[in-house]
Amino acid sequence: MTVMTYADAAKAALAEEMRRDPLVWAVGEDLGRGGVFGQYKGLVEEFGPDRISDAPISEAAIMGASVGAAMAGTRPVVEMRFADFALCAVDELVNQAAKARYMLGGQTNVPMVIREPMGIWRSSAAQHSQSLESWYTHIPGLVVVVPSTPADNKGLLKSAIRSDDPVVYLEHKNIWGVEGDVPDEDILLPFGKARIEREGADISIVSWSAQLHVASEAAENLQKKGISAEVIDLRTLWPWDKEAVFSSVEKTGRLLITHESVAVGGFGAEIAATVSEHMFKALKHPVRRCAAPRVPISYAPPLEDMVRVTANNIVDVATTMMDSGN
Amino acid sequence: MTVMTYADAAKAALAEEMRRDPLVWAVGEDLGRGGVFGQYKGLVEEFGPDRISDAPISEAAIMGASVGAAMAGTRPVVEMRFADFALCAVDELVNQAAKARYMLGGQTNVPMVIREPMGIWRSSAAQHSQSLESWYTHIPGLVVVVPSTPADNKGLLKSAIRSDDPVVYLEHKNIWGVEGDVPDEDILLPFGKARIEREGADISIVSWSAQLHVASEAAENLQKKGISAEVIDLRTLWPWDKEAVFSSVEKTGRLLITHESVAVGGFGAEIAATVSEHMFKALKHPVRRCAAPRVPISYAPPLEDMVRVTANNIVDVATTMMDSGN
Amino acid sequence: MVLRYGAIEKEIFLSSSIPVNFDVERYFNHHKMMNRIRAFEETAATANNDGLVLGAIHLSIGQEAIASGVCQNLEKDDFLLSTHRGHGHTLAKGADPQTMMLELLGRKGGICQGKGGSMHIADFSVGMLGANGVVSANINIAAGAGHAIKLKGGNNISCCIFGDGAINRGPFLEGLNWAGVFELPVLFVCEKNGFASTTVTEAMTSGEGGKQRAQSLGIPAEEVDGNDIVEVDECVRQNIKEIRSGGGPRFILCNTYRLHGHTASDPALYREQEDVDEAWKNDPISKCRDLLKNAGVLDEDLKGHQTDALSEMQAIYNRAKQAPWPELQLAYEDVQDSGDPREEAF
Amino acid sequence: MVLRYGAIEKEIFLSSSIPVNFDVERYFNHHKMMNRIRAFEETAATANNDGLVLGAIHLSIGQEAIASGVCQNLEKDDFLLSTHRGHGHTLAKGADPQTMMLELLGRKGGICQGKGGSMHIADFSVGMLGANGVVSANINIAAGAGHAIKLKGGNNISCCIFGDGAINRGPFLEGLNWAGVFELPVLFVCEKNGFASTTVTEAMTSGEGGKQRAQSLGIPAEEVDGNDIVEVDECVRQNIKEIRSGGGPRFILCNTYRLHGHTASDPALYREQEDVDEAWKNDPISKCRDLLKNAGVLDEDLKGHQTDALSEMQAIYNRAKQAPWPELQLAYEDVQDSGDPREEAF
Ligand SMILES: Cc1ncc(C[n+]2csc(CCOP(=O)(O)OP(=O)(O)O)c2C)c(N)n1
Ligand SMILES: Cc1ncc(C[n+]2csc(CCOP(=O)(O)OP(=O)(O)O)c2C)c(N)n1
Ligand SMILES: [Mg+2]
Ligand SMILES: [Mg+2]
Repeated sequence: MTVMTYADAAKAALAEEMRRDPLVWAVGEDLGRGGVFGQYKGLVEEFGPDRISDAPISEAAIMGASVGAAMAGTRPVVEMRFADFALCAVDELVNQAAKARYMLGGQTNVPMVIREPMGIWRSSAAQHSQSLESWYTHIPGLVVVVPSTPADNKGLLKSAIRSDDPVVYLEHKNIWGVEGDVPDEDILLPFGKARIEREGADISIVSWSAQLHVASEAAENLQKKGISAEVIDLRTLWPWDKEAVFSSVEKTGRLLITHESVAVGGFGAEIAATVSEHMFKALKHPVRRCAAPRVPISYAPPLEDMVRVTANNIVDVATTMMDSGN
Repeated sequence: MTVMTYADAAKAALAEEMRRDPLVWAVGEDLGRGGVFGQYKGLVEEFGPDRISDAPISEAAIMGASVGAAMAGTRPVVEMRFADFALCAVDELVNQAAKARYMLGGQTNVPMVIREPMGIWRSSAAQHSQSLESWYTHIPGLVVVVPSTPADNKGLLKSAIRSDDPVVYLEHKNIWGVEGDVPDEDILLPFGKARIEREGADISIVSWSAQLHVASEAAENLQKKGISAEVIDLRTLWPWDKEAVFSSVEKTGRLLITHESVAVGGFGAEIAATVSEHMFKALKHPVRRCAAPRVPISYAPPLEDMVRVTANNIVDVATTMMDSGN
Repeated sequence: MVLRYGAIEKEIFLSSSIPVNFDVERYFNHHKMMNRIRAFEETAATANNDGLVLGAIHLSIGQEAIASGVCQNLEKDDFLLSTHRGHGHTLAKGADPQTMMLELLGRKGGICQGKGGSMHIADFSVGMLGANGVVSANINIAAGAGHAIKLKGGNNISCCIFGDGAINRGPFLEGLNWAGVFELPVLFVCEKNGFASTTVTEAMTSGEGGKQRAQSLGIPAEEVDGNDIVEVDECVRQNIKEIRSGGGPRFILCNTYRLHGHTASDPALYREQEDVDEAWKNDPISKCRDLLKNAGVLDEDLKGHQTDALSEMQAIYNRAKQAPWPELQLAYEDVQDSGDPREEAF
Repeated sequence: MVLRYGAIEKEIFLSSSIPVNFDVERYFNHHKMMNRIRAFEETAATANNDGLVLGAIHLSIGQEAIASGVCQNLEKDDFLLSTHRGHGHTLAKGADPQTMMLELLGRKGGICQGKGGSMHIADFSVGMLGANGVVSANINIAAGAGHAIKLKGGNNISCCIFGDGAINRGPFLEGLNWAGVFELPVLFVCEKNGFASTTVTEAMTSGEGGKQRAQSLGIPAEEVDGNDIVEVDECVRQNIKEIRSGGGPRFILCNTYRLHGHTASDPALYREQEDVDEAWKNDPISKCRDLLKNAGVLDEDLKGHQTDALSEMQAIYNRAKQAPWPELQLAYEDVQDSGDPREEAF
């Protein structure tokens, strides 16, 4: 175990995989100087500029060329810089990378990892703050990964690099600096296996990515109010760990899902719909979502905060759920 | 009233609006020859090539230039040809059109209609068949319209053209030729107002676009089995008519949502989550979704059919819901 | 069919109407391939009229010299990326027309198992990485395939063929710039057939076109008569040689004409019949045949290419018609390794 | 401050170091504007160091001649689209630096109500339709604003300024082609400042660059020393005249250098300090001042531009610091007319 930041854990994962497999390479703008968040710092020195490759400001080509490079036998790790800029390369991801294997009748795989730093991060405003994880869950062919801790960021990135299918790998910008214990060994976390962040008996709180930390904070506060919350970190949204959520809800009878992204059309709706259907009898209270309003992200902090889902929001909703359980 | 096809009704709407307002214009590939589905046939003769404008194969420019043209005081109707190709212009739609009004502090509106013919249509395969309406519902700033009948296609397109916000207008390719009565007058349908396609007492079926017709067929068949289904056509997904759905569920106690698009992360999840939360007590049975598997669309008809949600699927699910109501 | 000469065999090489050092056997093979492409597409058009091709198909009739001239110059381990109008390219790259026809009919045994159809035809066993339903998308993908070659260190190349309409989408700029920046072994070929669907391409194209754009992106570029198999073949051969020897990406603009409608069902009423008639005079297959006749090749053998090709494709079509549909379980296969595609469906 | 000459007033016009027909007043104004831009950005940098600018800001220090030379030649009803590095452009287009500074600090009264910040600065009242956080995105938007002018029939024009890195994204091709095809009144200006973030732009650019690319897209293009206000001003003026008289789109490449880091917080350690020092010798403001001095303008007045500008911006900054945050209800306003943005939230 070593204490590392979320960013460094991902760097360690990438370096290990690049040492293991010469076909793994990373490409994106400014990678040679460490990437815009320093998450590639030092790698060009070890692996050289062909494998830690700079790129022109050409998101469509970064993504599209990587699709071709993946089909032709390499394993690109694609850096999109901000998840918002990945919107410049959606045809390449959704019409090409995600569909190729199926549409070409299994003649090819498209093993690539698309790293998209997402989320609200210090007054970055509407074009640098978005979280669109739910979009990707809707696209057949894509794996969707949303790590929340340094250890997970290592174990999941390594699995993503070894995946034979395209993986949308959404790191959250606000937790680059969060530290935690990271296993030194070759840890590979499976997709679709949630992590119980905290056990509890009264209510299940499901979350992922940076919002998981907000959920944990809420659980702490709920504890003080005598409410015991189980916090589940989904880690990956496709596949997602239905079983873990179901068995928690079986125990608690209450489910609250919280995410930073917009509630309407968010992945919380998928979980709520699924649990409401399959766990109908077990539910003591309707499933609740605690997610963002349908509003772009503002620049000014007080306005930005207005669309942020806080621990207080979660505590309030969870508390109502306890009070009005039927 | 005149009997018209779905395509002609939209054409009538566009022509009326272009006659009324000289600032309305349409732009897209091949429009001068009527557009790829003939939905612009004859318009260039009346309005000339500046207002029924051809375009290079430049989806990003078609969308992006329209954003600029909208900001600068015109009202473009943007033809994307196939909804799949709109994926070549997502930055322009999501980062620019949808966010501009908010992000610039209300200094501008972006009045544009983005027509995206969507859905499964005779062996068009994975890159010409997709339905991504749920994506757009997740984006603040966008209106999402999904007409199912000729009359609605007239009334909603006219409202869309008069909207001061960007409207993603999803026509379904498989119903271009469907005929129906269309009012001759200046009909403007409001956004967020569902249509009760058929009244019923036992179960509510919510749908939209081409799938509405499948839902209706299912309701017919259910009737024969003695099950009375109420069929609701949402018409628009943002805003969506919660009240209409709630009051139907109040009456029937059962809700089935059906859409052609993929179930996971589809808009059915949003409706199911919302109704399961707010109508918990009224529900006699968990809300069910009847939507597509998470699979790209195949070319060969039997494989294509495997991902199609049929009237039989709906009847089966609805029947189980009646049997196992609690 | 082996190459046979008629009586005039010798003198002909002195005649001015055929190029110096004319390699008869080479063009005899091109002629054969062009006929097979033509026959494949005429048969596909029949299948389309018969209602057995279900999606849209785009015929490259009149453009066969480009397909043959480009793709027959590629090695099997070279990569090819094509367009919606890609039957000819695919065939000339070495794909089996039987599995292609099965694919067009969406049958079992189709090269993409019936899941792709004409617009997604691909044959990875011969390096053909796919047609594409999205105009221009393959330009970046081809650049990336070239990138993989560079990273892996091979002597093969990547080749991308696209239409004149494709030069107006962003990937043209991004993909060519990419190939230039990373000095990738990529051959870009633009088929300037005058149309983009129902639109005259030039009307929607500012500037002089693909060649100048490629040059401005630092890619050496040439222009040839795409209906002249000799010009295409020689230019392509030379450029491939330069690419293989580390010369970086190249661009070739091939002037041609789309003799049929945009799709096999498009009567193309938006253009003058006389223009089409005029263009037929420039049919690349007839031109090649004349050349070979002048070079002394027996006319009956050249005619034989046509009849053989037609009967080959007819037989293929007949077999395809008999073939069953793909097995239904394929619908859920090859989506991806993780997750159950049926989750929450129906 | 009015224009005043020193003793050498007359002879100077004969000196070879200043251009013929040198319009002293014109460049005196440019000098003033450049100083105001510089002062605005130095003040913004201070605000950034003070921790009061919350998002990233990108300084255009060293590039003021382009901002002033381009935007002061635009009329109020001309449209301007800019980049993430757009303070100078916005100011020179006539925006109020007070509302701009309020925006950078995210305060009440900010030109975008505090909702946009530096990267989304816009002032529709003076035709400034927005900076943009997405590189290249404004190229298509500007073409579209030009399209609206054509449709509505006005004599105004649309102008788009972007960086040298932006020419590697698809919208460069699509937007210029669009403007060319529809013959729109659009002026494209590329600021070649040598960098795209931490990357030397040329390393990621194939071919000769923006000018040749524009030409290949059928857009008449010129190249100027972007640090020479006279060159910029004259070239822009001439091109705008041609555009207004129906000449269609134009492109100007302005060579310059990014004297500061990519953002105000970037120490730019990836480049040699001596290159930066060298580049400072070419500071457009000093160059303009020397020119005006040679033309006989009093040095004290020229220095006055600087001191006045600094105190103007300091006052503005002080007022901005005092300003309250925007009212919270703004968070839910101007999303769109339909639907409740709070639905299902929290
Ligand atoms: C991104 C995108 N836009 C539009 C289309 C529809 N479309 C299919 S083929 C075609 C014309 C292509 O013209 P060109 O590139 O010249 O190729 P050609 O058909 O002439 O071979 C168009 C517009 C598409 N497939 N993809
Ligand atoms: C589509 C997109 N990709 C990447 C970025 C990140 N980014 C912001 S500014 C910049 C460099 C832009 O360089 P250039 O166009 O030369 O403008 P300059 O900063 O030099 O003024 C980059 C890469 C972005 N904002 N948008
Ligand atoms: Mg063409
Ligand atoms: Mg630059």
